[in-house]
Parts: sequence; C-alpha cells; structure tokens
Amino acid sequence: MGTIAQPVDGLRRPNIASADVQLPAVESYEQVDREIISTLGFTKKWLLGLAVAVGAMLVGASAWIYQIYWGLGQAGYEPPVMWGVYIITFVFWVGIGHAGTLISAILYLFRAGFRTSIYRAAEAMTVFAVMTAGLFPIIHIGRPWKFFWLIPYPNWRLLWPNFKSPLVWDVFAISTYLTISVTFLFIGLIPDFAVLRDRETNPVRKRIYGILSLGWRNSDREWRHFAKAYLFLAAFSTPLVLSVHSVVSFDFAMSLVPGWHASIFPPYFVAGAIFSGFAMVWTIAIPMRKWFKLEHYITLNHLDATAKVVLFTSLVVGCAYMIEFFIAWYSGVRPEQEFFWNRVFGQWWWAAWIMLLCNMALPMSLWSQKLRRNPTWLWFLSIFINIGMWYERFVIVVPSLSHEFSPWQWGSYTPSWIDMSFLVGSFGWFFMWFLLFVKQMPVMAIMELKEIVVPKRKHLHDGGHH
Amino acid sequence: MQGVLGAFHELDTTVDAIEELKKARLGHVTVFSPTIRHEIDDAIDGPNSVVRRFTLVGGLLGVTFGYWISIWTGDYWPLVTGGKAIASWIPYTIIGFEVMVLVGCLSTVAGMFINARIPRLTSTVGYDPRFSGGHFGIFVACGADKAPQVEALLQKHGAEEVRRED
Amino acid sequence: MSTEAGSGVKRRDFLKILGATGATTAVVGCSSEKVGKLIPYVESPDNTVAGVSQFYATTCKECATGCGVLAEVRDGRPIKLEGNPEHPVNQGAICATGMSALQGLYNPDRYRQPMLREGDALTPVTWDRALEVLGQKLGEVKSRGGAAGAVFLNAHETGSFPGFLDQWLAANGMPAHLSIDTMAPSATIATNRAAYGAAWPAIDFKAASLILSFSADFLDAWGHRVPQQLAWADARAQLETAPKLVYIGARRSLTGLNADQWIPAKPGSEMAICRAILGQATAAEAATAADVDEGTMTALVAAVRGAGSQVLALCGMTTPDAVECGSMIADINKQNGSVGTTIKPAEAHVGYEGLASYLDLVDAVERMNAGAVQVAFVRNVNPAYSMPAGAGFAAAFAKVGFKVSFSSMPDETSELCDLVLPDNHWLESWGDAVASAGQRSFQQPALEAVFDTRSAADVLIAAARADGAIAASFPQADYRSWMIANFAGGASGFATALTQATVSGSPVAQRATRTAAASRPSPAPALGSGDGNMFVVVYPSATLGDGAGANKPWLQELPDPVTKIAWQSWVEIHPMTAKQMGVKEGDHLTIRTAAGEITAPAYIYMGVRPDTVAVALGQGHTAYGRFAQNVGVNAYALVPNGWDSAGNLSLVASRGTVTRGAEHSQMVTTEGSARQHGRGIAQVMMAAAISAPDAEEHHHDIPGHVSQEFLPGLKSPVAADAQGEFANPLANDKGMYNPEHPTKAEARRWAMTIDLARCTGCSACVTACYSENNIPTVGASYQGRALSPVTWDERPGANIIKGREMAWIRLERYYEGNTNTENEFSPDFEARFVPMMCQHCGNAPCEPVCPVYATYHSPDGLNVQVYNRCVGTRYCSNNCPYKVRYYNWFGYGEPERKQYAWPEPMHWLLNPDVTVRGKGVMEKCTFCVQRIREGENRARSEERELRADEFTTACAQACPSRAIVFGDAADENWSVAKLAYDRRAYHVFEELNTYTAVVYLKKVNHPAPAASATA
Amino acid sequence: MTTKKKWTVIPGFLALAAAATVLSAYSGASSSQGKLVEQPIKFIHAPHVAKLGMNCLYCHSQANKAMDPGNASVATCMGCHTVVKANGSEEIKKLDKYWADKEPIPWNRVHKVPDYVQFPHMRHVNAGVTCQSCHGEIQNQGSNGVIDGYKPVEQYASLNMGWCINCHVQGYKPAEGARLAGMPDSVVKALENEPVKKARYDCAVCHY
Repeated sequence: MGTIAQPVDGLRRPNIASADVQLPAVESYEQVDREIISTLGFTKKWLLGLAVAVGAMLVGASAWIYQIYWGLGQAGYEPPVMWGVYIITFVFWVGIGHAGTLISAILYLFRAGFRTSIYRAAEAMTVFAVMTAGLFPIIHIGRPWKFFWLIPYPNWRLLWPNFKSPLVWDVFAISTYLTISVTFLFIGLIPDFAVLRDRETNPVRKRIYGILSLGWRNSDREWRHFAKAYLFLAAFSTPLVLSVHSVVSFDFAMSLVPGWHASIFPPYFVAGAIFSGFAMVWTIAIPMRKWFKLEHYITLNHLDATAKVVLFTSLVVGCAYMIEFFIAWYSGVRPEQEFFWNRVFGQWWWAAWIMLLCNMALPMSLWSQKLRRNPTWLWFLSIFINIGMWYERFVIVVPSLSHEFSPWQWGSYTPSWIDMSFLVGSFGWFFMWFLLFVKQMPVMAIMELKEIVVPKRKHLHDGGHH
Repeated sequence: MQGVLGAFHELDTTVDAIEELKKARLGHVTVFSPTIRHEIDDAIDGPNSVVRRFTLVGGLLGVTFGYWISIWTGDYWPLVTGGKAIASWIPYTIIGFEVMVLVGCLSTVAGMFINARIPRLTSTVGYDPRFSGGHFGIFVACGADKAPQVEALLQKHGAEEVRRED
Repeated sequence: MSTEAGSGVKRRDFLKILGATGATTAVVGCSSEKVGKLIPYVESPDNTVAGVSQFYATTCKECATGCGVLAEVRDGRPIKLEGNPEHPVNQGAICATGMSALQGLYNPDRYRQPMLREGDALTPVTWDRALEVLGQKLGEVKSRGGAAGAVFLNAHETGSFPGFLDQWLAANGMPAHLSIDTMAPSATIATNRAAYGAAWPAIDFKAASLILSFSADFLDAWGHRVPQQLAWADARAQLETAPKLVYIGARRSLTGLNADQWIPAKPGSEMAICRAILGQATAAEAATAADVDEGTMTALVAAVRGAGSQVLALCGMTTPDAVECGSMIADINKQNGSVGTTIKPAEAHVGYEGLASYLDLVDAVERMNAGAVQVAFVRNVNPAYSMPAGAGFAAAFAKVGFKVSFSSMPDETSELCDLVLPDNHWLESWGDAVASAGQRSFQQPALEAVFDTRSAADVLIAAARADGAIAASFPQADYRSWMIANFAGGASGFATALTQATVSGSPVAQRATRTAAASRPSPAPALGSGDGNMFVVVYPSATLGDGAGANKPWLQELPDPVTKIAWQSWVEIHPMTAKQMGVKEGDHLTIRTAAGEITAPAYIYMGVRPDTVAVALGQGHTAYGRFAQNVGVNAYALVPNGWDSAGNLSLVASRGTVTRGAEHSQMVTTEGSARQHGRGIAQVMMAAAISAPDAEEHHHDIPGHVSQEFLPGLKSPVAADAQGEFANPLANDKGMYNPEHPTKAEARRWAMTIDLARCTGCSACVTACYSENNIPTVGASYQGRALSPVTWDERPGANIIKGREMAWIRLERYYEGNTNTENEFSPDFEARFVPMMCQHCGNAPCEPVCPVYATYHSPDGLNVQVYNRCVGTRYCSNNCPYKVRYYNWFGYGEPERKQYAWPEPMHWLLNPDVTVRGKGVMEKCTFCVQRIREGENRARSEERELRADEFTTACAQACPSRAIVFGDAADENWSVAKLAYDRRAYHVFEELNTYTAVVYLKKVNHPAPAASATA
Repeated sequence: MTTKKKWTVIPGFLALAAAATVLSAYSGASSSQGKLVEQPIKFIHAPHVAKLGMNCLYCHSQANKAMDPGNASVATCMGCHTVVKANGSEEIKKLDKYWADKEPIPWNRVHKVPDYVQFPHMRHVNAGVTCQSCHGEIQNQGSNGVIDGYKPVEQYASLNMGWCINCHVQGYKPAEGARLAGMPDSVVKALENEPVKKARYDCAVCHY
C-alpha cells in the first residue's frame, strides 16, 4: 500500500475497491496538521449557522415547556394512534446515529480504507444524533418528570423496572450506545487533542486541549495499549451497532400490532439505519468538504465507496418492504392483509409511496458511476433519503396503529404544530452540537490520516515493508 | 527522569536508531510517533497489551450483572405480566448483552488508561510537541554516564536534534 | 372554624365535607406535602361512618316513569345514583338519563340564588326580597282580578305535587296548572285511552310472539324506557321462543336496529299497512302506499294473522294522523285477541295521567298573546326552546305582565322571566311518585341544597302563608310537614316508609280536573303535501330527550346509540341520496320546511328511507348552561305548529327541501369502521341452532388457531403457567400467585359475561361507568387543544373528533349485510351491539410492554392499571387488540387546568374510592376493583367469605337489559361461573390467545318474521 | 510519584457519586417522617391512654370498621370534659369554646398517605396490627404535659411505599407490635411463637 497513486479527480474512473481508497494529494504529516487545524476557528457564516440552529432548538425547547404544562393533548395524537411524530423522529435519529459507529467500528474491522476521512465526522454525528434521539422517548411520555423510573436504581418504593418490556431494553440499548459512542469518539480524539495542544498558541485553549488530551504524549507504550483498546472497542461496538437498532425494532416487532409484528424487523431496521446514516453523512460531509476545502481528503473515490454502501442498503431495505407485503399476503391473516392494503393503497398511500420512491427508486440511480461521483447529486439524493427514511418510520408507526384489530377503533392521525416544533427543534439541537463540534475539534482523525500518509523516509526504496 | 532525547524526521532512520539502541542496551527506550507505524512496532517488539484481559473480565462481569439484575428484581417482587415467566431469560439476554458491552467497553478503556498511564496530570519528561506533528522521537532513559554514547548513536542515525533531559 | 382550611371552600361546602376524611379525590402525582386538615364533627350524626356510603331510597324524577333509585351518599353528598333493586318498576336497573341527574344537581350553571329582573338582566337577590316581590306581584294581579287568567306550566310529574299545586292555585283563585311533558308519546296515550281505557296499559313482551312496532321506539325514548327494556330483554332471553320484532317506520331507530325485520314504510303510509293487516285492503295496495316490497307486505299480513293473540302491535307515531292510525293499530290487537294477553289495560302504568296536550299549551300561548295573562309560572318546562317557532311562544310570553320561573337551570324560558325562584333539584327535595296505581314511592332529599335554592313547594307554602287571605289553608310550615300530615301512618309511619322502595297508597292530593282545550283543526298542512322532495323525520334523542339532557356532560358525551355521534347535531341521510347529491359525511345540509330551516352536517345512514331525512331533537340551546349552549341546532325549527286530532304536536309532519351547504364539519363520532371485516367481534347464532347442538360448529371464520376451550382460558393465565416452563427453578415461593398464599387471592378469577342476546345497545352501562369511576368528559367546548400558539379548538367534541373520548366501556355497533348501499336501498341489514371494555386478559399483551409494571396481572385475575406508577408511554394501548385503554391527554382531573372536567361544584360527584387521574397517565376498566375491595373488606370485617353475587360492577348493576354479569368464575356459586360455559359463549379475538376474562354470549338471530316469499 | 497518585482520585470520585445516589435514593427524601405538627389544642394522648387506659377506639371509633379511623367529635370530648376540667387548663378552655361555638376543631393532619393510596384501617386493626406498629408509642405522647417539654403527635413512620411493602411481604410480627404497644412482657413472650402475618403485595390492593 501507499504506492497506488490515483488521480484526485475526474468523472469516469476505473472502479476503485473500497479498501484501496487513498489520499494521493496529502503528502506529509505537517500538511495534515496544517489543513485540518485550519478548519477550526470561527467564521461569520458559522456563527450565522449556529444562530439558526440555536433558534430552531429553542423552538423545540419552548414547545416542550408548553407541552409539559398542558399535557400531551397539544400534540396531534389521535387514538388509536398513540405514538406519533415523537417516536418517528426518535427512530429516525437513532437510525442516523448508526452510520458513525458503523463506519468507525465495522469498517475499521473490515479495513475499509475510505473510512479514515469520514469516520470522525460520522462518529460525532452519531453521538449528536443519539443525543437527539434520546430526548424523544422522554418528550413522548406523559409524565416526563418520572422518566427515571425506567432506570433500575435502588429506591424506597422497592420497585424496579420491568425487564421484559422492550422500552427498558431501549433504555439499556440507547444509553449503552450513547456511552460507547461518546467513549469511542473521545478515545479517538485523545491523540488529536494532543496535536491541537501542541500546535495551539492561545494559552487558555492550550490548557483546555491539554486537559482533554489527558497528557497524551504519543509514546510507544500509549500507542500499544491504544491500538489494542481501539480494536476491542471496535469489536464490541460492531454487535452493539447491530443490536441497538434491533432493539429499537423490537419496540415494534414485540407487539402484536399488524404491520409491526414481523420477525424481519431487526435486519430491516439495521439496514435502514445504515442507509439513513450514510445519507446523513453525505448531507453533512459534502458541504463540509467544500467549505472546509477538504476535497482532497474526502475524494470522489470516498463518495463512490459510500454510495455503494447506500446502494446496497437501499436494496436490503427495498427487499424488506417487499417481504413484508409478501408475508402479509402469504400469511392469510386478514387483519394483516387489510392493513397492508390500507397502508399502500388506502388511507396512507401517499406516505407509503413517498417512502418507496425515496428509499427504493431514487437510490437505484447509484448504479451509475457517474452519479456516484457527482457530489451535487449525492447531496440531493441524501435529502431525499432523509425524507424517505423519516416517512418509512411514519409508515411503520402511524398506519399500523390506525388500522389494528378492532375496526371500531380505526382512526387517523395528523401531527399538530407542537409535533412539528419538536421536529424542527430536533434538527436545531443536532446541528447546534455539530456546529459547535466542528469548530472545536478536528473533523477528521489527524492521527489516522497520518497512518495512511506516506511518512518521510531517507531512503525511498526502503519504504513499504511491513 | 534522566535521559537523552532525539528527534527524527524520517521513519526509516528512526527505525534504524531504535533497532540499534535496543541492541546496545543503553537504557529503556521510549519512542514517540505522531501515529501508529508498524515499522516502529516491529522495531520495538514490545510485549502484547494486557488490555484484552480487562475487556474479558469486564464483559463477563457485565453479562453476569445484566442477567442478575433482571432476574433478581423480577424475583424480588414477582408481578406476572402477560402470562410470561418471572425469570424470562430470553428477553433478559438483551439486558445481559447490553450490559456486557457497556461494562466491557468501559473496562477496556479503563485498561487502556491504566496501562498507558493516562491521564497524566503533570507535564511530561522527554516529550517534545513536535512528536505530535511530523517528527518521531526517541527517549533513552539513562544516567549521565551513558548519555554521550546515546547521543552519538542518535546523531549517527540522523536525528535532527539531540538533547539531554534531566 | 379554621381560618385557613377553607382554601376557597365556603362554609356550606365545608360542612358537607366534614367527617374525618377530607376530600380524598385529588389527583395522581400531586402528593401534597402541605399540612392538611382533619376535621371531625361537632356532634356525630347517627349511623354515619365517615368514608362509608349510605344509600337513600328515593324516586327518580327525570321522566314520568318513576323508577326507584338509591342515592349513594358519602359524607353528606350523593356521589352516584343506582336503581333500587326492590322497586317494582325498575328492579335495580337505571338508565343513562337517570344517572345523569347528578349532573343536573351539581351543574355549575344552576341558578345559585333567586334572580329578579332589573332592566334587561336578571340580577341576584335574597330570598326575602324575592318572596316579597312575589307576594307583592301576586297581590297586584289578584287585586286586578287577573288570577283567573294565570298560567302555571309545570313539568309533568306524578305523585302529590300536582294536586298540591292545584290546591295552591285554587286557593289563589287561579286555574289548574298545565302538566307538560314534551317527551310523552301523546298520540299513543290518546289512542290507548280510547282503545283500552288506560293511558299506558302494561306491555307483556314475553307473552308475544310477534311484535309490530309502528315507530314505537320502546328502547329509545318512547314510553317508560327502563321497565320496557327489562321486559324486552327478558323476553328475548327466551331465545328460541323469543318474540320477533318487526319495525315499521321511515327511520330505523335503536328499537328498529334491535328488530328482526325493518319495513321502511313511507311516513304517513302506516294506515295503509294497518288496513291491509286488518283485511280492509290488499297487501298490494299497502305495499304501493308504503313504497315497500309487496311480498314482504303479504308475508307481514300472513304473519300477523298466524300469530293470533300473541301479536303485539304498538303505535309510536307522531304524524298528524297518528291518532287515527293508532286506533287501527289497537284494532289489530283487538282483532287478534291479544288485548289482555300482550297488552294489559288492567295493569296500567299511571305515569302519564294528567298530561296536558300541546293544544292546551297553544291555547295558553294564544291567551298570553291576547294579553289575557297577567301572571305566568313555569317550573322545569322550557317552551321557549321546545315549541315550534310557529307557536310564537316567546313573543306571547313577553306580553305576560309578570313571569315567574321555578326552574333551577337558566334555560331559554326562565331567561325570559321576571323573577326566578330556583327550585331545589329533586335530589334535594321531598316528594313522591306513583308509577302504577296504588304504589307510592317517596322522594327524599339526599343532601342539603347545594346552592341557595328552595323547594318550589316550600316557596308556594311560604307565599300562601304570607297572604293573610289564604294562610289558613296551609297550616303546615313546609311541604314535608304537609306530606306527613296527609300520610296515613303519621310521622313514624312516614319515617318507615322512606326506607322502603314503595308503599301502597295513592297521592295525597289529586289533580284538579281541567277542561282540555277544544279540539280544532291543525293549521299545519297535511303530511305529504307541501313543496319539498324529502320527508323530514324529527325525533326525540335517546340520550338528550328533547333537550332537557343537554346540560349534562355525561349525556352529551354519551354517543347516540344509533349514530354514535356526541356533542353535535346531524342530519341522517341515505347513502343513495347522499351519492346523488354529492354529499359526503360531514357536509352541511340545509333542511327547509314550511316551518323553518336548520343546517347541520350529514350523517350517512342506511337506516333511513332514501326519500327521508331524520334529525334528532335535543341540541341547539341558546341558554341552559355551558354544556348545552352553542352545541348543534334545534330541530324544533323544522316542526310546524300543528297537531293531530287529539291535539298533540306532530313531529313527523312535513316535507322539506334538502340542499347541500358549502361547509363541512368533522363528525364528533366514536365510530371507526361500522363493519367487522369478518373479525368475529360480534358473533351470532340462529335461534334454530340452539336446539340443534351440532348445527353450529363453524362458529368462527377467522384464520388462525382457535381454541374453543374456555377452561384454560379462564383458569390458566397466571401463576401456574407463568411460573412454569422458564421460571427461575429456585423460586419455589410464588408469593401471592401461589394458591397457598395466606391471602388466597389466587383462588379467584374475576370475570364477566355479556349476553348479546339481551343487550340492546342502550348505553346505560357507559354512563354508569362514568359515574362510578370518575371518568372525565372531554367534549365540552372549553376542553379542546391549541391549534396554534394563540387559537384554541373550541368546537364542542373537539377531543372526540381526535378520538380522545375516555369511555372505559363503549358500545360498538357493527352492521352486517347491505354492502351496496350507495346504489340500492335495502332494509335488510342487521346491527350488532357489543359492549367493549378491558377484557382483563389472562395473557394480556399490554402488560409485558409496560416498562414500569404500571400494568400487570393480579393473582385474582385482574389486569391492573396502577395510575401512580404510570409514566405514560402508551405502549400498552398500542398493544391492546381491543383498544380499551384511554389516556389522559390533558389535566382533565386537575382543577387548575383549562380542561378540568368537573367545574365546581360538579366535583362533588366524584367517587372518593377511585383515584382521579392526572394528565399523562393511562386508564381503563378496572372491573370496579374498588367494589371488589369494598366487598372483601366487608366480608373480612364480618369474618366471612365473600358470598356469591354479593356485589357487581357499575355497568352490570345499571344494565336495564341484565346483559352483563360479573363475578368470580373460579367459584361455581357465582352466576358468572355458569354463564361463562354457556354454549353461546365466545371470546373476542380468541385467536390471539389473550385468554380474556370477558366472555360474550352470542347474539341470537331470528329469521325475518315477514320474509317475502319471492325474495 | 505525584503523577501516579493523582489519577487515583477519579475512581474515588466515581465511588462518591455512586454512594450519593444510593443514599439519596434510600434516604426517603420525600418522606416527612419525624414531622411534628402543632395543633389548635395541645392534645396529649398520655393522660388519656397511658394513665386512664382509654381504648383507642373510644375516640377513633371507626378504626375497626372503616377505611378511615375517625376522630372524636367535640361532643365526645365534652362527654368527659364537661366534668373534667383539670385545674382550669388552658387547653380544656379552648375545647369549651369550640363546644360553646358549635365549631369543629380543625386538627392538623399528621399521618397522611397520598390520595392514590387506599388504606383500610379496619383491615389492619382487625388483623391484630397494633396502632403503635404504625403510629409509634402514641400512648405516651405528651407525657411531659403541655407546658414544658410538650411534644405534639409525631409522624412516626416514613409512610413510604417500601415501608408498607416490607410488612406486606415479610409479614407482621405480632410480638413486635405488642412490644411497641407497651403490652406486658408475658404477652409479648407468648406472641413470639406466633407466625408472621403476610399480606398481598399486589399493587391493586392499595392503588386503584
């Protein structure tokens, strides 16, 4: 490795294996330091973006205060649709939160070269997405001030949560996932904090980076344990990523609601999560590589490789949709059949077709290498996929509940302005954290970039043996 | 800690210096590098990390705790829900798994911290900010008696700078 | 008296909540750390145990039936009304209207003190001042010689008060009062008098084999609902030998939906049908006149002839020819020889004796209009609302010199009065009632007056005693003393009589004989004439009556048994007609008749003729308190000022034009899909199959594994199974789930059976549940949600539009048959009613999904909901196949919230034994666990085991069909234990393996009695 | 070396945080156990119960037949205090005044369970649970008189759910109850072999 020098740009190229994606335009360790550190530092545009994000977040925050005062009736719930936008948005953000750890852990284990440039941003995205998602179960419950009852802790009531409930599994899965994602992100950041500490001139910032770097000094001993710990974290995170969205899918699959009660849900949800997570990575990374002038770090080869993942997961998700329909027909269970008919051709056809279009049809464009290497198209596609995946959760949650066993209780659902405030607020909250992140911490793993940059050698012929 | 520090800019010269220093047995060698390089690992040929044991113990503790807390609390105040068993081990596997991952990961991190001796709160001896940038460093812990020998060796291999630390 | 204890509680309230408990009905989640007060009595009243209910026997005055009720009184205030099981009329049953009387009692909009008109407004005055004004004005009237022209409109009632009132009026030189009951089926009464010699002969459904109902809605609002329903249900429970019902009318009412056959005769064509049955015309002529199938008509004639003396023909029409038609219907009974068999004039109900006719009222209005009336009194009658506009009541009333109202609610009529002397509610008053001759039941106050009101009788006595000229005629100080003085047994006998449901005797004062208004032709055009292409059927609502119920949120919230609409007016229109007009459900329709017009949203109903629209009375109040005002439209506007030959108002009297308006309203309905989609929720079997045991094997057509075994279903759910296979092997101690546990809870399995052959869909159980379990009503206009940061949804029923009704038990009404209603009119469809509440599943899907054990299975078989543990994830509701869990979207139970359901003093009816739920928690049917605990506590205190059928749930207790039976299915001594194994028994969604504790008994269907041979 | 020692602080912090959580969770922070409530009349139980031997049910007459124990009406007090004036005690004069005014005495509540808890006194009393098991040695309350060292009725138990449940699950020990009630040692001894009385710990026994 290290000798494959692919040109940086150009539209039509021979297909590059994902593992071989390289950074030919990055030549020295110093260049990495310089270029990544130069992305830090405030700009007016950034401040403006932050202000918009904080504003949106405040919309959500005030909606929450309002809702807590009046009760959940202010949201659009319409029994029997007892779960609505909050759960949809929860699953949406948890899904987004899957790309980061997938990239940093699973692709690490698979030695996928294209991961290096994007994994830090994706990991941060994961943390913030899970932080966003984690709010929604609390927002969604009727008495949010009693949320801690779901956590097992010794108490004077002698009461414990019900470990048979998928919601308690959720608590465990989401809190574990958040903890591990934060840990993973932080561990990866330690050597980079050391870099920042050593390059920083402002004494206050230097001090802060110093504390954050935990006294890291790049010694061989540190690297040895670091590498091992990182490997095991990756090894643990791999099943964790798969389990988290499986557990989220259990919220649905464990119930007997037609449209929810399906054994395909765990793989279906995991694939959907990766699909939506990669889309969100595009949404973030494509503008970022442009604005931060990092096109030679996130090359078209990188985008091409991620597009292949998106294409694959889109096929998985599409296959899952088809299997759901097939099983409903094949099962011969009338409530199931009537429900799926209603979902696709009845009351909810518009939502179902938005989902099918965005998640199944549009990503098929990625069979074309031209489009895979077109950042503009990928960015627009990512928006469609985000919308499509939100609607996928809508289609799972709402139509199923509205058309259950008891025909007398069939209903409908329209979100209210409060629901929408929370949706807006969630994006505000997410981007607020992300924007704060990109200006304080390196958006790419400096230390890992250096791993693929060819180091300086005195005797050039001597390189590349390992 | 006394010793001699050498800063290198090239990987191959660093590796050569490490290999020779190890042979010379002039004192404990600490290598600083901006990133993980297998060449350096091979040259140092250090012991395998014990972090894996932390991981194993943490994971086992976690899975045990996960099963235990769910079974014990169910049994402590048995309330039947949905006609299901009080100790339903199948769903409790999820709890067991999640807690295994949680405790396993955290103990892995703890293992890394303990073994890598971080966090360090005091300033470091024998470290130079360049080592997080583009330079490799070699610090040899040795008394003043051996220092000139080390300095010579480092300079021979093309160190950009060699200095003594007290 | 404490200085702080008040916190806004007035002294009057304060005294009522004496006793040591304090108010025990605060809200979940508000654990008050404040120091509360603990206030004992100054002197303990006899027999009162604080926190324990006492039951006072009294008599319901909500309608003329005179059911005996027990007022459950806790710490001085009634909290529930129950039927008196010992009363011969209702035998413990009670209807929704009766139970809702409490909301009339505690209505926040009642007059709180006397009011006197000053300028345009009524202003509060003291009783002294009010009586002074009354005395002065009466003196003036009498001195001017106006007494003879006085008009007193009193709500119709039985018992002694009407006679007492006439005595008072006579003493003042005034004519006898007019006894008004706008809900009484006056035409029927008139024909009954003429044909049988009694206003309301007893109806024996059991003796009948074929019932013909000519719009006689004996299960809705026609006649004496509760005793009729009891008798009907008992008759139908005979299954194979049950009477078959043929309903003849343009609109299929609740009674019609309970019929075995509907013959949708054109309004006004009933006489033609009667003629055919009586042999005066051919079936073909009748079929043409009525616009029905000839074969059906032929079969009907044959069926009636074949049934002989077991025919029961009932007339309930309100058409202009109702009296003539009624007499022909009576002729059917006579010709068949069924008088004395199915119609028993000898056992007449006397509730309708003494009624004034509509024409009497019209005469009074005309006299007012002519300026001949110097003083008028109204008491609980509301002609300003409940008379057709053509009668011109309001304008005429304005010409009366001095108008006095004794009404307790600020209704449309009392708002026009000069002096309001608010009467006590009947629960605050002394009185009596006579349902059948010789049986007198007493009415006694169950609490001190809530507000500063006085019993009208007491006020009349006080007014008389203040007038020197007549004081001597009223030696007693108040009405109670007057009653005792006139009671044969004296004071001690009276005290004993109060504890009994009925005593033999008759009213102590008789009505004065009054000359009825002279018969004269009706000014209204004949039915079927006039322009307009549609018949307009106006009918009294089964829940709100003709408007008197509209101020009670329980009745407003109770979905109409047929249309399932609440808090709204609607126009019933046939799907075919709707399709032709391009009308969708909720589109506004304007109905215009010669009398006036209304606009209301369309409800598409296959139970009306395509040439007919139907509108219910009851809504459209412009006064009458916050719950009644601005809800719907008043259908009296469509009714012409016309009468039949006996002088009774004809509600079904006009044709009209129906046009589609531009607007659209969402229907306030609790109905999702009216079709079962083959899911076996409401199951039936044919009557013939009952005695042919093998015929009905394929009772399920639902896919999936079906178990017919009830035994495991009822007995398995908890300990043994749950602790079995995967249980912790070390857990030998199953705790309270162990049958050996000292509490023996595991030995019980609370269960319920619901006999669909008995259930008529009347919905009394729903209101009983609201009353017993502190269920909030959510449909009032102030209870909506915010549509934006500044605007609120103020439509009545806005929450119900959002599906947020809270009824723990609901009546699902499914239709069978007739799927092509948009393109053809067929009367052959069936309605099935299913009361649906928490099924208390043994393997409840709701339980394992709750993260905090807020719902779980108790050892005695209850699916428990613990409100104070609930965090409100609503997962349980998602996972409930029956959808019987209800969520507190707002703080309906929190007094400081806008959406509070019990504005002061309505909160006095809260049951202290049941926690009021705060916002954000789930709630559902508990099988009245508070009654179970109360029974257990009582048994324990008396050191005995529970006796079989010792207590029951509120729904079962109220049910006038006796369809619901509750008890311990694990103990064979309880009735439910036998019924659960009836061969008609089934579980809803059995294929989901939920092992429900509610067992339904299949409805029994009969072939159409007059099935067309050609069909 | 200082470097090494300093980072040992972190596990210490973690341990402290954990301990604080556990302690606060168990402390019953929301309980008002030990609360002393002043009353409009400084009523003292000791002379009535410990000295005169009046039965609790004399005043709390419903305790064995209703959910609510009841409290003496003013008339009940006056049954004795028309005669018993205790040297013109100020407190009895207050009582006289209430009686003369026909006003109830607005006692301040000491023991209160939340409104969503249904607590049937009679079940407990009839099962033989002594009053003192929950109310402490109420018979000796105010044994120091009303002037110096007056102690009003105290909330004896935490009334936390765990406190209730402990007895329902582990069972009520008759000997322990008798000891608290101040019964003679012989009685307590005799009860020691009695089996504990367990009750249901089904949520719906108290919460509905």
